[in-house]
Amino acid sequence: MKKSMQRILAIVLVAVIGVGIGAGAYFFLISEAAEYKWDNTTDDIMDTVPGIDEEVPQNRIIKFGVLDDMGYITGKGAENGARLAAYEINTRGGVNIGNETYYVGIETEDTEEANPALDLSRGVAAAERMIYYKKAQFILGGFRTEALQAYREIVMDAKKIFFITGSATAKFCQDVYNDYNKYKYTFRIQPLNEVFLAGEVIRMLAATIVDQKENHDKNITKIAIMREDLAWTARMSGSINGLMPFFSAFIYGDNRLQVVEEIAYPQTAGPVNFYGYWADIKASGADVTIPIISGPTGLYYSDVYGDTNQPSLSLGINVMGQQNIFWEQTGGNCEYEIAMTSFIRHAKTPFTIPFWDHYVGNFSTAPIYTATGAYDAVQAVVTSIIDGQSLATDDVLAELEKSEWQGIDPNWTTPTGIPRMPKYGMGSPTATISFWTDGTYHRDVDSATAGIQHTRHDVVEGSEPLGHAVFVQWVYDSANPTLGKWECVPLGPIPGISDDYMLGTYFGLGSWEPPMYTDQPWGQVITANITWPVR
Amino acid sequence: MLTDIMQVLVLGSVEGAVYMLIAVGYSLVYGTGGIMNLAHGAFYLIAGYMLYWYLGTLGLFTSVVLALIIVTLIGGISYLALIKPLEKKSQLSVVMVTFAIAFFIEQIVKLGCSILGFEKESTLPNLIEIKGTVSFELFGTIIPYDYVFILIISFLIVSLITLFISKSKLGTSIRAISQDREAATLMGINADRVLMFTVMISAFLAGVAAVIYVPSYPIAPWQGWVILTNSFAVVILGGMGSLPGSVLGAFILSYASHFTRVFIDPAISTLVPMFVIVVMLALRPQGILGKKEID
Amino acid sequence: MQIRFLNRIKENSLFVICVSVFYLVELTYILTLLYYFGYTSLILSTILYFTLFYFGFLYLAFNFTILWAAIKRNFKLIPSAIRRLMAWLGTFKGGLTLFCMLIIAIIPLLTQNAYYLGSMFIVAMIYTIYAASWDFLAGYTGQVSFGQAAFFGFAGYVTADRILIQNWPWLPSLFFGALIAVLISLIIGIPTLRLKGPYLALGTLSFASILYLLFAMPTILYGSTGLFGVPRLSENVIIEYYIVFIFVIISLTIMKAIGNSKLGTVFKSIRDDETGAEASGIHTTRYKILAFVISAFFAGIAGGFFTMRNTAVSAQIFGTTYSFYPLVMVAIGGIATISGAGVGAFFFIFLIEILRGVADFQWLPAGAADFLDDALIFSVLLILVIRFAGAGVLKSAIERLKNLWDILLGR
Amino acid sequence: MGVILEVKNLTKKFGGLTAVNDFSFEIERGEFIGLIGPNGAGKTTIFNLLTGFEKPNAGSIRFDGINITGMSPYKIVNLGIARTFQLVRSFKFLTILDNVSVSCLSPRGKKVSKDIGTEEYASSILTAVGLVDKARIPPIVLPHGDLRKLQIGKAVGTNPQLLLLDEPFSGLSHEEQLGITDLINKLHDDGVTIFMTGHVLRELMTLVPRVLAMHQGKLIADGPPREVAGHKIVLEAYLGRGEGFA
Repeated sequence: MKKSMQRILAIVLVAVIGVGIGAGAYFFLISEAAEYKWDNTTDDIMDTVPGIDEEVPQNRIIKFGVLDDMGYITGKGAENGARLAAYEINTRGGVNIGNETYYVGIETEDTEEANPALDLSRGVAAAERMIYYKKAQFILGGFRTEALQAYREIVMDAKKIFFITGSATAKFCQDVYNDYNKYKYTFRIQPLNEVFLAGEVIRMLAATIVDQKENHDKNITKIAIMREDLAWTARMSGSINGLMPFFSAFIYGDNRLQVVEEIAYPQTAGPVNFYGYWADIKASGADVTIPIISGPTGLYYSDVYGDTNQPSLSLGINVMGQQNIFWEQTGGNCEYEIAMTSFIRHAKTPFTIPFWDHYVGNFSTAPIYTATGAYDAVQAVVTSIIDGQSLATDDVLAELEKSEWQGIDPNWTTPTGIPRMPKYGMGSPTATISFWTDGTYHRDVDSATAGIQHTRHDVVEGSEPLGHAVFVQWVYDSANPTLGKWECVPLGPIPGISDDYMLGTYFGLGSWEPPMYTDQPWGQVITANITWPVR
Repeated sequence: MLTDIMQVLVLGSVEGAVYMLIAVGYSLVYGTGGIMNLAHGAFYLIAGYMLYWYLGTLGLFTSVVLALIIVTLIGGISYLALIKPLEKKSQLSVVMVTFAIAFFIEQIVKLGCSILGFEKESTLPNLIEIKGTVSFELFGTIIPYDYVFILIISFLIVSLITLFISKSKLGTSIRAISQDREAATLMGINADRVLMFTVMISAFLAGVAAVIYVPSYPIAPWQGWVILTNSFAVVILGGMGSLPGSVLGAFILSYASHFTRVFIDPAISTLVPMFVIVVMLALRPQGILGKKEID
Repeated sequence: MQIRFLNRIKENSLFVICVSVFYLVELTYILTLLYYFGYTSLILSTILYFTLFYFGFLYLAFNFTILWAAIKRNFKLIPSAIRRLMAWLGTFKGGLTLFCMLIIAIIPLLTQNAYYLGSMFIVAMIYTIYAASWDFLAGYTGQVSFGQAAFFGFAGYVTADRILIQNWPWLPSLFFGALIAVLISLIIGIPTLRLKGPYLALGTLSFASILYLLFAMPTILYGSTGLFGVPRLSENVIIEYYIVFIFVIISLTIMKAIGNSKLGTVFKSIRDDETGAEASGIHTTRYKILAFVISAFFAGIAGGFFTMRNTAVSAQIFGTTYSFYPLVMVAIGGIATISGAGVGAFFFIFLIEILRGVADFQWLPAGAADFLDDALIFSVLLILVIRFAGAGVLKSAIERLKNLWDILLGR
Repeated sequence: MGVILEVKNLTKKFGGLTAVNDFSFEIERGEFIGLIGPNGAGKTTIFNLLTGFEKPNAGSIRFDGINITGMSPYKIVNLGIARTFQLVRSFKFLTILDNVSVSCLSPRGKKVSKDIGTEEYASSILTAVGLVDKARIPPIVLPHGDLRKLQIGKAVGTNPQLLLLDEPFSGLSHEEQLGITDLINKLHDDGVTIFMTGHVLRELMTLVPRVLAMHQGKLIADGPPREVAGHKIVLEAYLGRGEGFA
């Protein structure tokens, strides 16, 4: 009796489990409910369709997917930038294609790429989830090369337009040239690629040396380099070393300007080692130290820089130093450091300051480079959608590429140099999007890959003021001693030495067009504002 | 040349001293209970973050004491709640559970930062500042005052621990258990209790290393694993379970690394310690001062 | 020693041919490297490869007789093995296994979504092979390795290299990668397998760290960012799914079969009591190396698939993350079960992917998503599983199911 | 018959302690010989030296004309010396049959098992030691006496010429001891040379025709049990430790 009861119970249990599994599989895998819904409930900027509170039909959403490390500052930045652009577009009435109104939707997916113990499959899973489950139409994001190079392939295979907003690796856009059919969907919108970054540092260094000699009678003769031991930093150091005799002959008439100390350290170096590195640099008597650091060791670099009271001026690339929390992170030890950044609150274009203020107003934090990149990417894609009146990837791609042949980003400039205000209120805060495809306008500073003439779909250095990086110096702020502040050290043409001459001669790349916007405040030399370490 | 030698000596000693503190604790637990504690780096991590979180509000002394107490308690609790029950089942599940603890603590630290509103990666102000500067020069080598402090404290603590183990009653029990656990248990020593204290001492040592080192060592959630692998390297070299071995191993490895940095090439300085270990494993697997394990 | 070695070579003329062919292939490879990566890379790679192959084949030669004998013996056993397999499929466990296999086999008929099939099922299946390879070593032979990523990663790199630079088809690339993993396992195994317990674990970990540091160097071994653009097995995810599925079944069957064979008995005896096994006349080091080799082979297969799945490989693949993944998966599934590794891998991947969706729930109160961090939840679950189901979930689950089944049949 | 084992001037030191001191003896093929001495006299060390688990500081060991000094244990086993341990050790998670199969799978065991099959060979050994009905259970559940039998079974599986038994009777009841005695006698009758230790003389007295006595690492007597038992130094060694001959 008891046994048969048990048996009946067991049969019921098995039946329930079986039905449950079957229903679950149906519900989550097969039924329509398994389709992901881009739900919209409020007009909050953090909502899926920012700025619109009514329910938008799924097929009326232009679906943008942000792939980045959402637990890290770059991911937050990319998401916020994209949201801000979507919010602006949606609140101004959305996008009209044919007679239909479309709205921009933003979804994010965490690639966990900031984790030092990187797991490539997480990024790939994020990309597949974004494309195949959430059905995003346009992708943007990514900042770490190792992770990005894996999941970019997924996006390319799915034939989606992908705007890279954070990686400086030039290879990504060289691939567009090497294998156009596969990689034509890749664009980089931020930052300048590593090749151009080298050029920017060299220009800044030369400008500083000339300026100090002409205006302050200060002779800078000894240069030190501290870099992560990576392929791109090695190439950059090669450029700097190669240019030194030329600069020296030009500025001083002899070869007194020299690289006196160069330290290439492994990325796994501990902080104690930095006392050694800095002791060596101090002993070498360097006037200027050039960091070329993209990883977390930038924190050690700056921390020990302050602790050891270095007399030299630090001027170069320290990615950690681009964030406005860097003063706090280093406890003020980064004082006097000059770091390259892509973007600050400065009237680089007419849209820069409004963008900055709108961003800070919404997210109460300053935008970092991934934020401006994401903002520009959404704007660029939407502009192309409007121009082509189509959502199809290939039409959008054609529109994006068409802009290349006009010489400079058509969204807001005309050959007369007067900004064009687009109908839908699009604006580009950094305006570094100019997707060149032809070799004539391209300068490849990278001697190792000088044979590759065509870099497609990349941000291009050099058109004043848009294609230049910004340098900022960390200085003590007596009004807010715990925070410190950035002071802008923008870069302009070097007196008596044209860009053309400076880089063109060395790399033998021939002449290129003169800067276009020299009448803007941006074009002035402000290197005189540099504060030198008082030690 | 003098500067170079000084650099190797001073910076090597400082790094060696910190790894000594960490590895002695690690070695102690292994030598006593045969427990391979993968959470050791996490103990360092949690103590460092406690200091980082409290420093602004509670002041230096209170936060140091609090950090040390908390990390010691965490050591004890993780032994009682997780390691002890599994120890009897299998060695492997102990390894796995300590891995899980380490993973958990790393997540907790990240969560704590985002809830309390701290940056996950940061630096702390130096402990000692004299006349507005935090460092002095000696034969061209720049040395922060903190490093002198680190050297003094770490040697003091390690001497005290050695003294404690050789003289005190608990220390005698620890030594007895490390030699023959069964015999010690038969003689009325509560092995579980002693092991709990050992894990607590080891966590305390990791905590001390954290509170003296973190002010001059930027802090990040992933550092637990770096600390762990480095202490592995030290104990392999010195001999697992041998306290003097750990001391020796810590200094040899850090001198080797700094010697490479100064005299050969900074780019391979992190590779050299690893090669030292591999050579050591091939030539003398039990480590410099380790006992040969027959069985 | 030398003479004995030469004798062995004479005995195995097939082997000599293999070595010669291999060296010819390597020569062309070195020349290709020269073309692509310049002289620094050439010199270092040459040293590395030649040391590797020299020592590797030396030791393979010594173990060749054992391997060959095992293969010959197993050929004879095929008919009886098939008979036993059929009988086993009739039992509860066998039926359950068949049922699970069928379920996994029909998944692509239910959904063709590339995310479900690719990022969840295929990755979980690849990790199944990987975790099972670790379980084979740790569960059957008792050798706990913390450096399994060395095989996984090296095979990944070699597979990517063969496919991308040598333009080999995927299948030979995969096996070539696994072969290199085997050679790496010999290089790592011979010095470290003399060690016991924690020394072995830490020794293998050091080797993996060395490989990490070497591959992270900027100018040698493909640079720090590694290789990318490796084509997937197939553009069609369903075909990819079934290829991996077949490999999972074959790999797991082989590992399980070795575990249940006489060789497996010897492995287990080493696990239970190494001194005792030696007193029984077993050359423990040789068998440990053999277990290491088998484990590395399957880890290599998994690494090759993993690279093809991700389309890229970088130095991070040698990181401790990947070395500890199989530990976690096996801890969940249950050690010394092989199929438990599959349970662990599926649990691991599915849990993390399901928790990924938690961030999309908009009805959660603000800030709650912070607490629902997937890694945090996972670490808590992991602690609970290890603490309260020390032998893993598989064994107890099967027992429960068996009871249920018995009741169902009225037994 | 000839000499099967020849030990000359064997010496082993642990730190300052000399565990085995200038120890020399010979064993004839087919002999049945015992080694006695109080606890800590160095009997187990002698066995460890003979089977390669420890390396001697000085002296040589020749087995069957081959110098086996310092050889690895498995090599020595495969030359034909098998041993048991004083503390029983077994492969905990393997069945009894598999425990024995491991020895049968060693190169020397394989020479026999190749023709008749490993499992059959292992079963035949289990039959001989009387454990065949427990072949499919793990050794954890076995009583102590059966574990001793299993030990001997594992040693026999390697098809030894010389069998070293380390304290085969310790911790056993009288009945169990009788069973083991029968087993050892049977093995000896099959032609295996047997060398066994014991610290209680009486157990060995009835069993072996020749006894070596050792004390503090030194050989103090060699001869038939009666003779050795009457030896002055032996008596002193035992009485000194308060352990009687009775």
